[in-house]
Amino acid sequence: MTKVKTLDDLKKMRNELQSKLTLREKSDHPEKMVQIKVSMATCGIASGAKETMNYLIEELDNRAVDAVVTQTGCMGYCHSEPTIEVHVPGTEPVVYGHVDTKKAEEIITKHIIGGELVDGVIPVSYTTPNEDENEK
Amino acid sequence: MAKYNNHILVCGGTGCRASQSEEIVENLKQAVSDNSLENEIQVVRTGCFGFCEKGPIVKMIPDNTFYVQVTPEDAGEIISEHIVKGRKVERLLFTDPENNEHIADSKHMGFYKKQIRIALRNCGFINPENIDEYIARDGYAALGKVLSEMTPEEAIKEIKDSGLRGRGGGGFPTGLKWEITHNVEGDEKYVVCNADEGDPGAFMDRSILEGDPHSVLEAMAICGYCIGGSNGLIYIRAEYPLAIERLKIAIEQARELGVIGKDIFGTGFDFDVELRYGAGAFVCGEETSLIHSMEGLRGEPTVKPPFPSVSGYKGKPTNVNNVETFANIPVIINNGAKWFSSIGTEKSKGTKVFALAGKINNVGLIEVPMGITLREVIFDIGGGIKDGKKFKAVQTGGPSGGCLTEKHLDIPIDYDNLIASGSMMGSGGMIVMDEDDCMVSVAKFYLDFTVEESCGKCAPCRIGNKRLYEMLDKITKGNATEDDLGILRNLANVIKDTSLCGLGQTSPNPVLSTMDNFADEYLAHVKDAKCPAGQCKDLMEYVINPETCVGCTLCSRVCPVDAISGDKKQPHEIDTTVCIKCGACMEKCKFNAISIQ
Amino acid sequence: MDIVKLNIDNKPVVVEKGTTILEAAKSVGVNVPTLCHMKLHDVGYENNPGGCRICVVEVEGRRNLAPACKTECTEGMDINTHSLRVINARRTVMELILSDHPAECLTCVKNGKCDLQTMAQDLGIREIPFEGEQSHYKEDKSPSIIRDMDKCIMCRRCEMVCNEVQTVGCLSAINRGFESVVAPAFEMDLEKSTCTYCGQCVAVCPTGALSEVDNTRKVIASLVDPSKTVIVQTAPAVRAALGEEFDMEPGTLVTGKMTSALKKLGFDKVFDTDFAADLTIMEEGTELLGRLQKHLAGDKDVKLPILTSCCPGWVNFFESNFPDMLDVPSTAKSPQQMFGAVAKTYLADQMGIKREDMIVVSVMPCVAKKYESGRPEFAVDGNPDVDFSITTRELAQMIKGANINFDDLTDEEFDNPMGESTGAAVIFANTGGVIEAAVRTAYEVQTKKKLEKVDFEELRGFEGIRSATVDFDGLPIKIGIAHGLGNARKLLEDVQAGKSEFHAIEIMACPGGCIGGAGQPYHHGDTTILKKRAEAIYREDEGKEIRKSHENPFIVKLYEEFLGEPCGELSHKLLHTHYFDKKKKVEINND
Amino acid sequence: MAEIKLAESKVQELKEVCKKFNYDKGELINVLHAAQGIFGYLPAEVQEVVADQLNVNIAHVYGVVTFYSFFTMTPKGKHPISICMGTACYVRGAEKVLDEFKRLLDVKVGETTPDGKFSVSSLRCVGACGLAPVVTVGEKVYGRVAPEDVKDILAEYK
Repeated sequence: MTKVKTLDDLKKMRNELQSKLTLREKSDHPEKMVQIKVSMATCGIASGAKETMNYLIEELDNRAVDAVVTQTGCMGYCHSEPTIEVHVPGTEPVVYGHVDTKKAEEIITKHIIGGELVDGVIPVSYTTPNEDENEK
Repeated sequence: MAKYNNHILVCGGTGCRASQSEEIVENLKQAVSDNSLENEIQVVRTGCFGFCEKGPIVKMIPDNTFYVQVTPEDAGEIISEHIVKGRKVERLLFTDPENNEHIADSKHMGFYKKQIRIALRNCGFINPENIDEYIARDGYAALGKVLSEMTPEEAIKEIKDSGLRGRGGGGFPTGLKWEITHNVEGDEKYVVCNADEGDPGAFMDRSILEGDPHSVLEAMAICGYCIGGSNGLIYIRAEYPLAIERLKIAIEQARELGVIGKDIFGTGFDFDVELRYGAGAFVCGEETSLIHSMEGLRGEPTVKPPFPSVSGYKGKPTNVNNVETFANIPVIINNGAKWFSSIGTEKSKGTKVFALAGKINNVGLIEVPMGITLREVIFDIGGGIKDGKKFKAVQTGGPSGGCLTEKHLDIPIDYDNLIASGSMMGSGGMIVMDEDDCMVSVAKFYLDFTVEESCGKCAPCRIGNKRLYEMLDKITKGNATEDDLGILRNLANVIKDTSLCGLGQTSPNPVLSTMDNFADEYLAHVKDAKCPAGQCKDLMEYVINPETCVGCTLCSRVCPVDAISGDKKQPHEIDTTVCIKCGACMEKCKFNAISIQ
Repeated sequence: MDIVKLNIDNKPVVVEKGTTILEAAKSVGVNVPTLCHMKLHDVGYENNPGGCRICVVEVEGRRNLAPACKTECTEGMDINTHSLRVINARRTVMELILSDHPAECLTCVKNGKCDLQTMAQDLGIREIPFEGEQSHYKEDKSPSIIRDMDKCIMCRRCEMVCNEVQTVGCLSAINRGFESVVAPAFEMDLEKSTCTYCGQCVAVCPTGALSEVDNTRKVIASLVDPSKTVIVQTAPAVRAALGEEFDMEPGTLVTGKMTSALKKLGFDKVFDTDFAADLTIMEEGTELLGRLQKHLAGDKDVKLPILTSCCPGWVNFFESNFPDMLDVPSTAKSPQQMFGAVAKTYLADQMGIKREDMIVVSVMPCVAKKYESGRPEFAVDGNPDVDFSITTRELAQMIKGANINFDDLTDEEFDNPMGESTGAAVIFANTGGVIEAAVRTAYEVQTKKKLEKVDFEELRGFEGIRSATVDFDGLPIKIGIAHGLGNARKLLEDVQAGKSEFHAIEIMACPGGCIGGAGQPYHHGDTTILKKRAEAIYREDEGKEIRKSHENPFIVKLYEEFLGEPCGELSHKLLHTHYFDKKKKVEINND
Repeated sequence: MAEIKLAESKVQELKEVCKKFNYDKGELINVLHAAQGIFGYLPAEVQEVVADQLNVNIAHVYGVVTFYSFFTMTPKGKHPISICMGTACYVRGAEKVLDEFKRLLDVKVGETTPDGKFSVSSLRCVGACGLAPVVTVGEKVYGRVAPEDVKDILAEYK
């Protein structure tokens, strides 16, 4: 990790990273680049998020699905932990609750590969300033 | 496998399921197969939309049309009209109360503006252990902007204009606090982040530290620049191991990248952050106790003034702010004070994170603009009361707060209104209670907490809270007299009036607010030794109903204290003086002849 | 110096910026009651944690009541010290404190002298509306001090004096909330802790939580025992304070009445510790000059400066904190112990009785003397040189118990041969007194010249650490004085580091010296009482014809008839001692 | 206070920690956290070593240890059981779960079972209110615990 000497270094780095991320979203082979975020806060982990995440990584590998599984903080849906967000490029990101390994398997087969939604979608009930911006 | 291009989401939350959302799913699937659209349309059950008042909810994807109060009979029409003919079913659309127009897309509905995530903007979106993702979402840009384009005074002015007030519970204007610390002479100044979060039922600081630690680090650096100090300290409680780990990783990465440490962005400004651990003391949420704890002393508060801004950690000027307060700072700098102050009410700007818990369907972490009403929070976002029970009260502000009832549901939430209605904002814990909760026991629970957590330095809190607890205990055991209630109220007021620090000054709030709002419940306990909510063990009596008891003697055999008498095949009887109310007999009785009076 | 204008109980008040409401109110004759606050001005001790909340007052426009002891006056404040809200708050807080306090005033050692009792009386508390659980702690009886912590009201005065002033630091607040109390580590007995028994915690404690061990019953038992000859010695500081227990003005000298009262109580002989003080000067003065001679003769490893050793609290302090310097202080015993050693040998022979049949009682302004009399090395075959030590307060208790009307007593003289004493002996009571006495004798012995001016003002005063140079006819003798163990530690650290340029240092554990001892009548935080006692002592000194210890005829006779010469072989056996390493060690086994 | 002997290696480790904090008495709480990590609890002897290293009075160290609920002078069980007594958990019946643990293990809150296997203590809010009532055994967190589940939780550690 090279040191950020000046503010411009930071800005350059940010733009680079942003494009890399959007690349991930708008890449030309949408069915490949899937982004999955697993909520790994204390309660997520306590409800089994670690097992779910390991299972996702392993299973997606076995089925050669080019996906990125990352951990993230608490999304706020304590009532349905463990929660994951599945973002198949070209579609809206969808949040699922109560995702144990069995549910994860169903999501991989039906949603990621099959392209259809699975029961247990949690409607996102908030917006963030960043979204407001790119919506304006 | 079919490639679906439309999805129909049907809300499967407890509220909607109670109003037949299952049947709607069946009918929709039936209508889809009638029109042989199985391959294009997929009907999916989802979690609670949170808009239960208008349930059951059906949402069409991808055009986001939002149908409310749908009945099973409407299913057919939705498929034939909306899907086949592509026309929206007007009568099922949501009508906006202000201008009673139909709004189709949920994005523009007032309901969805309910939650705006500023402090939680990155929580659940970025990987907290990867600084790149934070940078990708404008991370440290605010720090860069402040260091290179703004003088400390300008930055402080921006925070003051934003109207941001302390999120730890006190609500002291943040900009003013920074300004005071800025104006105090001092070669070494400290920026302290208060992550003690002792309030039971509050976990927003933990989520922010676990989900977006960098936002706090960046804000602390900005604060350091504003007040003229280069030492940052985060006082975090030992009960949050994961947050501690995430913070350590974040600090390491920030140092490696050079966004904290020496000569940040080449502007000559140095700022570093260290962790200090709490060790299990609620009182250390109070500024001066926190500082003493960081100095390796007993966490006892000292009388203010002098305020920490003048003489705090190691006697140096110290600016203490809460995690959530800091998390707001980068956004204010990036988006500007005007944008931030456009959210919230006249005197309480921006948003507040609440930890919704207790007898509520959607237990969760929400961030709502100031000015939202309790009704919207509990029923719209919170999904109403669990198991369809009746709402009784919501407790905000933890052990220092009070209970708000039915009549407070439509008061806009902000610092001053909550205090006016006998509670306080506190750190944001919001515990919902239903008809089964006895408010006297709840007050007793909080006093038990404060008696345990009082530091013992000043007499009114050390002894007073113990007496409050004992009197409440007497009431829940039914041997208090009516003038005890008078003594209780006077004692509570004196404790509030004379205690040295915030803990003692607010610990009587749960008592006073439950006495004000549930005076009849107190009288029931005192006058006729009855607990309306059926929680106070000592006031309950187990009684066998002679008609339904068949005399199978099972209960008398299982009773640990032989309180049940009666011969075979004859109705049995419980001697209430001996009975210890363990409930074993009631469990065993197959003819549920035993009940609690 | 900018000033602040405000009004208190609608009286306009002008005070310096930074003055607290408490002080501002006092300046206009409004005495806001306090319980935990205590300020000993000249001794540099202030305890105001703001914990008891008795001193709360109403400040216009402020949400809650303000503690007068901690809140500084600001411009335009409008204060009401006894509005209904304030009185109700003060009474309720007092009722709370009393609800966690044993109601046994009648049998309590502090009955009649307890700040809490006085405050409850002033506030007119008649009943406690909420009784409930009371905190209980195990009782702890050490040789000098009794800890009955059920009576503790967490005012933190003892913790403050033990840590900040005395730097012994054996007390600290422990636990949290209702169970919090001040105690030694692991709530161990005081006797096992690093406590030096200086007793300053007892001197400042507002209630009966900390008190002295009561020996009056043992003394009375001895008095009525026909087979025992009971003699008593009275310390210099007692005569300047005993009167206060009989409502006399502080600083009234009651030497004659005290002697008369002791005779009426039935003591066979009433002697004066001052006699032994002169003896101490002879021994310690000789030791000082001995070391000085060796030093002047170029002896490198002679131990200078010499430190006085008459204060048992101070002896405990260096034994447990500076064990590597046990050979620095003078080996001379304290006057109390010298008296006992001489009494049970020389006097017992003269009176023809065995030492076991003689009971030596000492009346001391100090609680540490009780511990000192019990030290194993100050006894012969288990019979202690000094049998019982009682404090000034205990003596007053006995006098009242014997229905003696103290005011009407006519003065009587001490008996001899151990009653006669000089002005130098009596100033032992004040800080700087011992060294001044030593200088008066050492000057004449060293220079063989008559000392014209006997008073050495430069050695007197109340500052914590003082130094002065006395000219011994061309030979400058540098003298250091410290009172309060915190100040002593500073001087000692210099000596330890070899940086101390003094020849002799006088150290007393109690601020003010023995007149401020823990056995004296309670000063309740009023340091003018200590000053008046000190002045009385200097008046007694001026009133004496003989004011130099070596001119005391009975001392001269003692040496001729019995001891031989100072620091001689017999003097060494009877009047000198040695010290022990008492540093607590932690044993760690090797696994 | 029964005198116990401390293992030299552990004492050495503790001294290293004090050195790392360059014997600054302001770091007392961090040192005590480390000490409790090394020894499992803070007996009088450990406190004396800490007091000696940081040049602080032992009474002061004891005052700090007894103030904070996290420090303990009695060894915790091999499997320390903590029941969260935060409001959210209390409202969802944590007290009944605590009573069940006390009944099955026959210990009072804060005590350790005679065989030293389990200790039961009530814990300040862990902040996982979504899973109320919460029980932690060592690092493992159990959510939505009902009194009936207590038996099988204990069974896991038999």
